[in-house]
Amino acid sequence: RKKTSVEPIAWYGMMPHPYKTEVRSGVERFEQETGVRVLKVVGQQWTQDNENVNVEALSTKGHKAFSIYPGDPAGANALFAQLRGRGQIVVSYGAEPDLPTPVAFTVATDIKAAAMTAAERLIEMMGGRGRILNVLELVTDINTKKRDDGIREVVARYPGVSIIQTISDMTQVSEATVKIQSALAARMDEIDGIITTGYNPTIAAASVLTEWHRDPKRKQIRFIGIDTGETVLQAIRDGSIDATIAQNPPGHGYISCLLLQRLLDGWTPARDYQFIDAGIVVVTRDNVDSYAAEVRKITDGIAADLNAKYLRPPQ
Amino acid sequence: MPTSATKRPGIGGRTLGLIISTTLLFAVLSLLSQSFLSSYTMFVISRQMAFYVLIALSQAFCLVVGQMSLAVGAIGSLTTIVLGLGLETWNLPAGAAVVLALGVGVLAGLLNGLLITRLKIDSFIVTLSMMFIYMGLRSGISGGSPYKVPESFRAVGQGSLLGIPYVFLLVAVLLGLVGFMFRSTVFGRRLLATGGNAAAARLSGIETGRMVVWAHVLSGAFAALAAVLWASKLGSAAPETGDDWLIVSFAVAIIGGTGLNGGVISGLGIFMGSAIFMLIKHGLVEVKANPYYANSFLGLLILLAIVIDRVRQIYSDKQKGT
Amino acid sequence: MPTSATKRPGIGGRTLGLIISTTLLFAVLSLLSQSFLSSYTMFVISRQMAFYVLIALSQAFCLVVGQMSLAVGAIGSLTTIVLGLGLETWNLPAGAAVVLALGVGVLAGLLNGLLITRLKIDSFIVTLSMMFIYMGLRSGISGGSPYKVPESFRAVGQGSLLGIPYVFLLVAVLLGLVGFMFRSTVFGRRLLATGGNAAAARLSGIETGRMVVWAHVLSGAFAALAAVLWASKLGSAAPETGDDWLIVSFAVAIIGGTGLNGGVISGLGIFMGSAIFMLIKHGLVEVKANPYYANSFLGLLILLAIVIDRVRQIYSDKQKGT
Amino acid sequence: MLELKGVSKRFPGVQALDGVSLMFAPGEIHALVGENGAGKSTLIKIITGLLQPDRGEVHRDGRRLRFRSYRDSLAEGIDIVSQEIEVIPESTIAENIMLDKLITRGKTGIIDWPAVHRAARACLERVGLPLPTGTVIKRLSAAHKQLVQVAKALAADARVLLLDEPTSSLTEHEVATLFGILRDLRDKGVTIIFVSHKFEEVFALCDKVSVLRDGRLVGTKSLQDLTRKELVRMMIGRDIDRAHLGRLDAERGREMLRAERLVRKGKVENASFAVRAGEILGFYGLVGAGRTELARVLIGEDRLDAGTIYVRGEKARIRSVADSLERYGIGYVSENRKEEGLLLQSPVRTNITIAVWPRIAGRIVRAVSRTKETAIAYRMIDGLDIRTRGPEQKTEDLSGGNQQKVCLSKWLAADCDILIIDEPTVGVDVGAKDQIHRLIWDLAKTRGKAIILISSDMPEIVRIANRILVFRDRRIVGEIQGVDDPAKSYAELSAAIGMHLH
Ligand SMILES: Nc1ncnc2c1ncn2[C@@H]1O[C@H](COP(=O)(O)OP(=O)(O)OP(=O)(O)O)[C@@H](O)[C@H]1O
Ligand SMILES: Nc1ncnc2c1ncn2[C@@H]1O[C@H](COP(=O)(O)OP(=O)(O)OP(=O)(O)O)[C@@H](O)[C@H]1O
Ligand SMILES: [Mg+2]
Ligand SMILES: [Mg+2]
Repeated sequence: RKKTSVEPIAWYGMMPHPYKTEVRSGVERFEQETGVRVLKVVGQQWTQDNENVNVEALSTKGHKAFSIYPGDPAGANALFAQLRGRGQIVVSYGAEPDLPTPVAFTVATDIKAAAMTAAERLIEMMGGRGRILNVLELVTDINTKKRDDGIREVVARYPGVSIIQTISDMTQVSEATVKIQSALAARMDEIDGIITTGYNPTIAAASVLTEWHRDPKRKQIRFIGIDTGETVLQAIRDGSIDATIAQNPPGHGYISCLLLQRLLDGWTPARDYQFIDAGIVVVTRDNVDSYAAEVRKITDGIAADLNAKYLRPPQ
Repeated sequence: MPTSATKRPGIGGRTLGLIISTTLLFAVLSLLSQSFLSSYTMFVISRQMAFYVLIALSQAFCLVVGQMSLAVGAIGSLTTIVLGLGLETWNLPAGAAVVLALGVGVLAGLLNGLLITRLKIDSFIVTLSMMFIYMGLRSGISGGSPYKVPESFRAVGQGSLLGIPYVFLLVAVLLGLVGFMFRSTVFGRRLLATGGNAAAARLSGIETGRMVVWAHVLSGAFAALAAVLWASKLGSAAPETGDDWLIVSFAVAIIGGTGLNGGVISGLGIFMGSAIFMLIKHGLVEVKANPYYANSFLGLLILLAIVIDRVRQIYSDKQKGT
Repeated sequence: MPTSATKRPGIGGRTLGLIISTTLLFAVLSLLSQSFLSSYTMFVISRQMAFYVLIALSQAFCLVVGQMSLAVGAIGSLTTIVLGLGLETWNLPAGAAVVLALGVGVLAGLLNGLLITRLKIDSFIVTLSMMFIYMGLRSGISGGSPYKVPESFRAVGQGSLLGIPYVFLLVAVLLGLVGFMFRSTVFGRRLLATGGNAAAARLSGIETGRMVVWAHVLSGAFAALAAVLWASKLGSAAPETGDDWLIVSFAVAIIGGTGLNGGVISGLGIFMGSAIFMLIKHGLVEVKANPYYANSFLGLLILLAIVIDRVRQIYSDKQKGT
Repeated sequence: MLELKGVSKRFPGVQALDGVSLMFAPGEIHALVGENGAGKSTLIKIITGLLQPDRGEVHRDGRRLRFRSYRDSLAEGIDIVSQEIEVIPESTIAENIMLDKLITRGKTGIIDWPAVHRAARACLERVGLPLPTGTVIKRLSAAHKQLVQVAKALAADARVLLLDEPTSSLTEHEVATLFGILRDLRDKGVTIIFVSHKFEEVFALCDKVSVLRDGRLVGTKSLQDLTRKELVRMMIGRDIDRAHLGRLDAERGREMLRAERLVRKGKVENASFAVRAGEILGFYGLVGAGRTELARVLIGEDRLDAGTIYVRGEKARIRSVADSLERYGIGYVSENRKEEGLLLQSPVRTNITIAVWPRIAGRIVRAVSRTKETAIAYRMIDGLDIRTRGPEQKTEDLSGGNQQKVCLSKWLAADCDILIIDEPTVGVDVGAKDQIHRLIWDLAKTRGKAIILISSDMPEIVRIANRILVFRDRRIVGEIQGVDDPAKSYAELSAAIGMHLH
């Protein structure tokens, strides 16, 4: 039998994905800086079911604290409660579970705010008027609604701006490509700007627009997306697309682990539940090769304030 | 061979191979890890297995009559939405909401079955279309947001009796009933006969069209049941319930020895199929398999389990041959 | 009926119904929208159709011999990774990387075929296991991040000749060849015979095991081709390529009249199947269908297309009958 | 009294029945004969509601019957033994027999398996099939499956019993038992309609005969006033010679195939024999004697456990059917046309030419020449008088006997030097049978082929075989030489398999 030398903290990523790779880098930074070991586990599918199977298996191994992405905002709470019932501490990263929730902290992007920022920037690029194609990702995700609401709120503030069409339900890049292409084909004369608020549609839109703008006769279409896949950054460097929103995945990993470590050390949450906005940076051609530093600065800022703002010292 | 032929008390064919594989896997895991035999581990494993069994049964009912259903997950999803509406929006008592949700599952299955038999279109295309239709309805109705369920509703999915999850007990009983049905009731035998050879079944006075409809109704009912229990377990009615059932439903049913061409099913086999599937998944986390390659190990181990079965079969054929 | 080991010059069965449905849909879309007949719209629609055709063919090769492959998407994914490694990591010339990637697809198909025929395990379980194995490999190797492809590599996937995408031209030629193969060559006929009745084919001197292996090899090759072209079109080699191929591959092949039980295929049918599928998808965006319910409309329209075919069939049977 | 009034049925391209009016009385066994494709099966299917007539009515005791499905027909006491063997492969013999009348415990719907097995055993014993009722049916030979089907129909206590070629796979022994039962039923007032191409059976069993030709009723006669010759003439409009086709002098032919002590465990024990060019070697034996198993070993479909095969004097290692066909020129016509012989969904042309594709394909792209293919198909269709709309008709739509002809023509087209023909005339009408006999005989006589003929049809094997090996219990138990005196051969064969002819 193996000796039990269980890492105190376990970090769970949904599945191999660029986002998880970046979060993981934050977790690794945490390990290096603190010397605390973290078990890093990645699942096979982006589903709550798969997460449950994997995390339940981890839970039996006796880790004391968990940093987990909530696969389904409501469903994850049952898992969190189960872990808490076994005396294990959980911090949610990446997305906010349904409230009320048994976890004390979420470290994530404030998605509605991010969507609003994106919409503001897009409208600014469009010169304050024109028609927008609004591309949402999943239809089975409550966050999609929040993003949509954010965008609509901003658009409502500009009389010259309207949403010409909303398309949605695309879990894969290929599906997103088909839909964005179809929308562009159907309304090429009307669309002035495109906003995408999910990873897959952003990748898809970047490739569709790169191809679209290759023909100089075609009309210039403004674009802002979210996340920073290599395809997207390359398209920004090329000038094929305008901008994207960089989230702070390393911060999600780093700060969630930092919190767990403090809690294990006896610090207690300042309030029952707190949302820690890990921040965003708008990436354009100007900062496409330096935005990572800006993101890191945000992380360091949050880390510095952590004890004072969110925690109470151990008794 | 699994159940199909009658009056055979022994455990035949694939099932035996699966029992061997499962036992091996179980033994390895108990040796590798101290926590494996803990009551919590057994609790979560057995509960998850129960869900796999339900989902597999939902597919197996269709397979048995020589059909298939791509809509099992979509029916589960639609059921979840109706459950959520009942519990949160319409504020029905839990019992009523559950009955309503199960009813919707049954209706969806009925609709599938009627379209297939009345229009004489093959089950693949009908259930594919219906899958899309139900999936659209669920996102349209729910807008993507999960529904809250009352605390009391969670008892069944989260509770246990002497450490055994209710869900598992329920499924064990159901599986026994299903096994009995296929072994010993006229209805069950008619389903099997329909899948075994529809022309022969018709010549025995069996209304095969009706059997096909029944199979889809049962499939819908089991998908709905899985969805309701899942909501109870999860503590919310989440629209994406069912999105990953399709492959699981086929995989567990077929690993468990259900014939892809109809006429063959084994309750015990499906149970063992779900055990294998779950133990492999759990085991990979347990042994800290490189998570990026986890799927590869899962695939290899499934293949291995079946190969063990083949080897056993070839060996036992040899025995009989001489 | 579509081609089933024959060369019938006329357009038979399902295909005719599909042509009617497609024409209807095309007419409706042209009337509804001015932009529909624009060159850009035709460009993106025809190119996407070409991908659907390739993916469907990858499945159809297996279906034709009475098998199936759950691994088409996983093979596509693995191929993409190898292509990415070749282009980005090993800095190979584009041609060499493509050959390497296609080679991996062929090998993966070969492996599937050999496991099925040598171990005598059914194709469902083998390709399920291999799907997991290949999927694990792709995430293990790539870590989930896409690979860069050089600018020059994009020419095929993004370019066009007189407004017709290269990809479409290529696929049209391939589809013609495949149709010819099944209609007229010994090899194609033998594939069909194997799927039509394996025992009869074997007793007619056809090495059915070898035919099954060949079918999987071809399936692998077409999946790989689809993946390579997709990378060229996308402008990057993305690991998630292929993740949504499974249902599409079955749907397009079967809507296009490929028999689920083997022995029946129609090149024109698959072409029409992909046209229907794509036109419905495009049409839903075109008419601004509520995106939340979009899937429901998709399902309804697929069903409708098949019902049109049924009605046509019943009507023509009546004509002939009396 | 069962009565058909002006029944017509049309399939695409063919008028299967054309205004047929017929009466079937209780307590009579009424034979229905006609060439392959004459419409016999169609008629039977219409009576039982498996098909709906385009025009005409079916009456029973003055009531018009309108069946929507076969279930209604069962309820009316009308039962059928269909021409095609249809069983639930994974189920036991007992269940297959009892499926429409499973015995339950009270009204619970729960099956009383012991009772079911008991009842099934009784049925099996009645038809003289001493197999355990728990045997899974897919393991049985075609003949045994057919007996099970007969047992099933007999168990139904039907008032009207329709038998569509129930004896096509059976040997004398089982047939005799069956006839005893049918006569009993007749005496109890059951209406029996009996379709068969075996005139010995028709004359031995039936009271009346109705002849169909091209979907029309030629006439109904009492069998007492009828000779075989007259019946044949009613049916096909000419006479048929049944005499032996003549001696084949095989002694001078080269030895094409020799088997030495072949063993396939549990199936074939110690089989040794040789066959020469220009010879027809008969394999005779009761059902299940292991003849088919021996053939399967010879063509490489089943593994050989011990023994040696020589082809053209050289030791052969046959690993697959493809091997046996391509390297050794051995062809095998399966006894089971539906499962092992035909691509039912494909056109007739495909089935005829499947084994010759490589030979008629172009050199480089290996495209099959359509012209040659169609020519071959037409040659076979004409040569064997296959009743089809043309080479492109779906094989499944052919009548049973015509499917059998397609099956045989595949191997005639393939032109193998060594041909193993397993039950070639199952379900084939007398005219066509004569034709097939002549074809096979001619292959040996003028084309010098070495032929092994497996047949359970004694007159057939005596008529064309040169030498007959007798099989019993997986062994060769005797050999009968010469063909000079059929009566003597019959007696010798019967003695060799250990039974007496009626
Ligand atoms: N489903 C069908 N579709 C088209 N044609 C059919 C179909 N069934 C039967 N036929 C045709 O109807 C005619 C009568 O067929 P039937 O099976 O009744 O002949 P039969 O007298 O039973 O012949 P056999 O002695 O060979 O069994 C044949 O020409 C056959 O090809
Ligand atoms: N797949 C099988 N599995 C088990 N037993 C079988 C199988 N096929 C045939 N048998 C049995 O093997 C024995 C030999 O059958 P075989 O078909 O070789 O006999 P045969 O002499 O050709 O007789 P027939 O007249 O039925 O063709 C029979 O008792 C049969 O029931
Ligand atoms: Mg007939
Ligand atoms: Mg035989």
